Amino acid sequence: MSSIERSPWLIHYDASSCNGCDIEVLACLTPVYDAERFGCIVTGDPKQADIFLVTGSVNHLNAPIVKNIYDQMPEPKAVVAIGACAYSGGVFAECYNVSGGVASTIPVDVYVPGCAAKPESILDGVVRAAQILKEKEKAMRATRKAERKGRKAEGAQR
Amino acid sequence: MTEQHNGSIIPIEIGALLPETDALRSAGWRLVQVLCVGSADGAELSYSFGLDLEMRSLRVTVPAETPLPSVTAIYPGAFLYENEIRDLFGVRIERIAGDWEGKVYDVAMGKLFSKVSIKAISSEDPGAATGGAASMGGAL
Amino acid sequence: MPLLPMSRVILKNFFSRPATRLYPFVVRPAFAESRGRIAIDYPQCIHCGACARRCPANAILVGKEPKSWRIDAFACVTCGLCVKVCPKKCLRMDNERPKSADFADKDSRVESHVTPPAPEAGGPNGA
Amino acid sequence: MSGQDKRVQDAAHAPREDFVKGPTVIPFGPQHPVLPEPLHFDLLLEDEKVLGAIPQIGYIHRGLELLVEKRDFADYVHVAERICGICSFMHGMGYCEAVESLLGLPIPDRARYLRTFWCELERVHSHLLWMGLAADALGFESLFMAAWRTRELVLDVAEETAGGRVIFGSAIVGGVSKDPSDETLARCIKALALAREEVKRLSMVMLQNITVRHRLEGVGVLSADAAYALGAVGPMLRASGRAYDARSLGYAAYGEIGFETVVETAGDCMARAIVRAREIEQSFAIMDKVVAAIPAGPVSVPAKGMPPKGESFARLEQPRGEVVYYVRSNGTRNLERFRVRTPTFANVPAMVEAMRGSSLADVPTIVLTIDPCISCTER
Repeated sequence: MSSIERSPWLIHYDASSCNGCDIEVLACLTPVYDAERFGCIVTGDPKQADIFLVTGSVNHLNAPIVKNIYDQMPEPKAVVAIGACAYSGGVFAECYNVSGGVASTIPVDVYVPGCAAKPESILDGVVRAAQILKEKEKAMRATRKAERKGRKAEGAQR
Repeated sequence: MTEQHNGSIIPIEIGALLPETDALRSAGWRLVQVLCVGSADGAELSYSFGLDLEMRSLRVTVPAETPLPSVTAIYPGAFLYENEIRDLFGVRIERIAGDWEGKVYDVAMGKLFSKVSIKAISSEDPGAATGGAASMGGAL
Repeated sequence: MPLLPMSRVILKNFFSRPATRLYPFVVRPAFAESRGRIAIDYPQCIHCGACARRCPANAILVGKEPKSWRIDAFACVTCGLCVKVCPKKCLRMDNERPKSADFADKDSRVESHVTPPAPEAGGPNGA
Repeated sequence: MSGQDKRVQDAAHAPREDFVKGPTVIPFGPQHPVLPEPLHFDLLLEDEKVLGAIPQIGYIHRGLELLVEKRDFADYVHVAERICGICSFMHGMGYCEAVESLLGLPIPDRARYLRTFWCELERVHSHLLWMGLAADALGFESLFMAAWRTRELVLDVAEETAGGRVIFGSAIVGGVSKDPSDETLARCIKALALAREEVKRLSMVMLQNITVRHRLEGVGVLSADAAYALGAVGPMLRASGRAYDARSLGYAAYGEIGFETVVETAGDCMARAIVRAREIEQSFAIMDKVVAAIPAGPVSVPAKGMPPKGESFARLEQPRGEVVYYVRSNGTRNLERFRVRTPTFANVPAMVEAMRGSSLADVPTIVLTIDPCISCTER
């Protein structure tokens, strides 16, 4: 049973995006695409978020902010990089104030293609991120169980 | 149509900038934009003004390191343009009302748009000019 | 709000279909003009590199030795410039969009065609 | 240390009496729930009253103006249309208009009409987007959903005719790249008629709702003189009673089609909402007229040769107001300078002025009624 897969909470941050992907992320939450069918809710609080949606490329001003949001999110967490800019910098890759894709700052789990990414693609990305969350949670449980077992064995030996 | 879009461009001296701007303001013109084009030995600023659909620009050529008076005393809305130009071109604009002390964009490199530094940037980055797999190398 | 228009809206909402498209289960076909992804008819390609030079996102890589054509579908911004400049008209804009991919799944992000360096070169070798 | 850190430190080290007596500095943003984009203000407050605001931009500055030196002049349009994802077509088209006037290249009639059609389509989708966001900021969730549902009808038309939902990608130097058939256009007009009915209803809901009126009326008042002197553009200026609309320049097909400048006189947030609601209605009418009068023929002419040495301005009316493009060529394939003065850039001083004297709770409303587009502003 994985409640995290059924109800992942999202947080969205616009690193230097052109707005196109941002409004498509918003469009995902409105009736026609309705990401809330998958149990998603957009939250403004990184402490409550499971999936981090990043649009746009990273520059030296917003890289600490992206990193900060990521660090505040509780484990397990997944990062979805939306659009060509978040992947490689897109058409802005050669601009002086763009340092590249999101992967240069935080580990990315899923890429969503497109410029601007279509809402359907974003939904795909979110659904995939929810699956990754479930796998990560499983792995976390397994390690925790192993640790507990180890501790128990240690105690028995003593 | 082109004429209407471009308006007239009037070259003036640095000293004439404030009196000319003041005269336009009294005649009911409003500031449309301030434009800067950098060159190796300074910059060229165009102050565009609009009255209804007409546009008129005053053009000032500023040698490097020459101070330029701010027009914010006449048009308070100009502070954004002037801060931006000072950050990106390194033009010394003095006494801006609403001075951000060079923190508009907070870009890593200074004076980006002056021609000297563009050459420096593009020579640092030879991959960009040849095109091809610049992004592929980064992302793959 | 007056009662009559309101009840009309309520009735309409009762009897009309929901606006939500049940996306992953029901997929709406793409519009014919929709810009989805760049596709290549690889045997036609002469490896001139015009597409790679003009690509604003530097998403295309054309290799001379061995002859190859690669596109990073995720860096591509589907502007269609490569389709326009291709001298052999072997590139086209498909209306199907590429699927989302995991970070580790490099192969699904890059579509690559390599001509094997055999004497009877020419066969497509999609990856 | 950034300017903001310094101010905070100064405040912390200030003598206690000054700290209590002086205005309080409250940071607004860069991440604020009402805005999808980062925008930062330092609000100077006395109790709940805003004495002033210091805007701080730069979080999403990319520096794309400089990219014009690395790209072919005809290819740069694909960068120009990514200045902003909401008014992408108009950015691409504005760049094209500037380059075309530099080249002295007249574009075919059908292309001019199609450009007008897509411009108005973009205006409708942008204003609907604004209506949704404004409703969301006011806590009117159902209107947000309804506005965005209607917006999808408009985006479908965009995708069917231009090929993209938000980045249309159909403007090229010398015309347009897509040529929707007359049947497609007729079908789109039918779909748009549906959206028009819906928008009419939504505008009525928004503008007559007592809560919305309560939140918007008399808030963020900007006098006509202040708006004009501070260089406000678009709905911000027109809501204050100045009839200025760059569409009167007659670019694209506006000269033949004609339109009416929407003006309101109150200058408050409500007036800005009314201006936008009336503009949507008018945009639908313009699209109807365009499709009825669209001439047959080619949609583009090839842009041959180099742009001659020279410079050129182009002015358009975007959903957010007038935008000014400037291109300068040195006679090579790469332009020397491209500059865009975007509407939000011009509206920031006026927005700061409108905030002065309002209460803290009204700040998000005022920010939203100028319909800020930060990626435009910072480029």
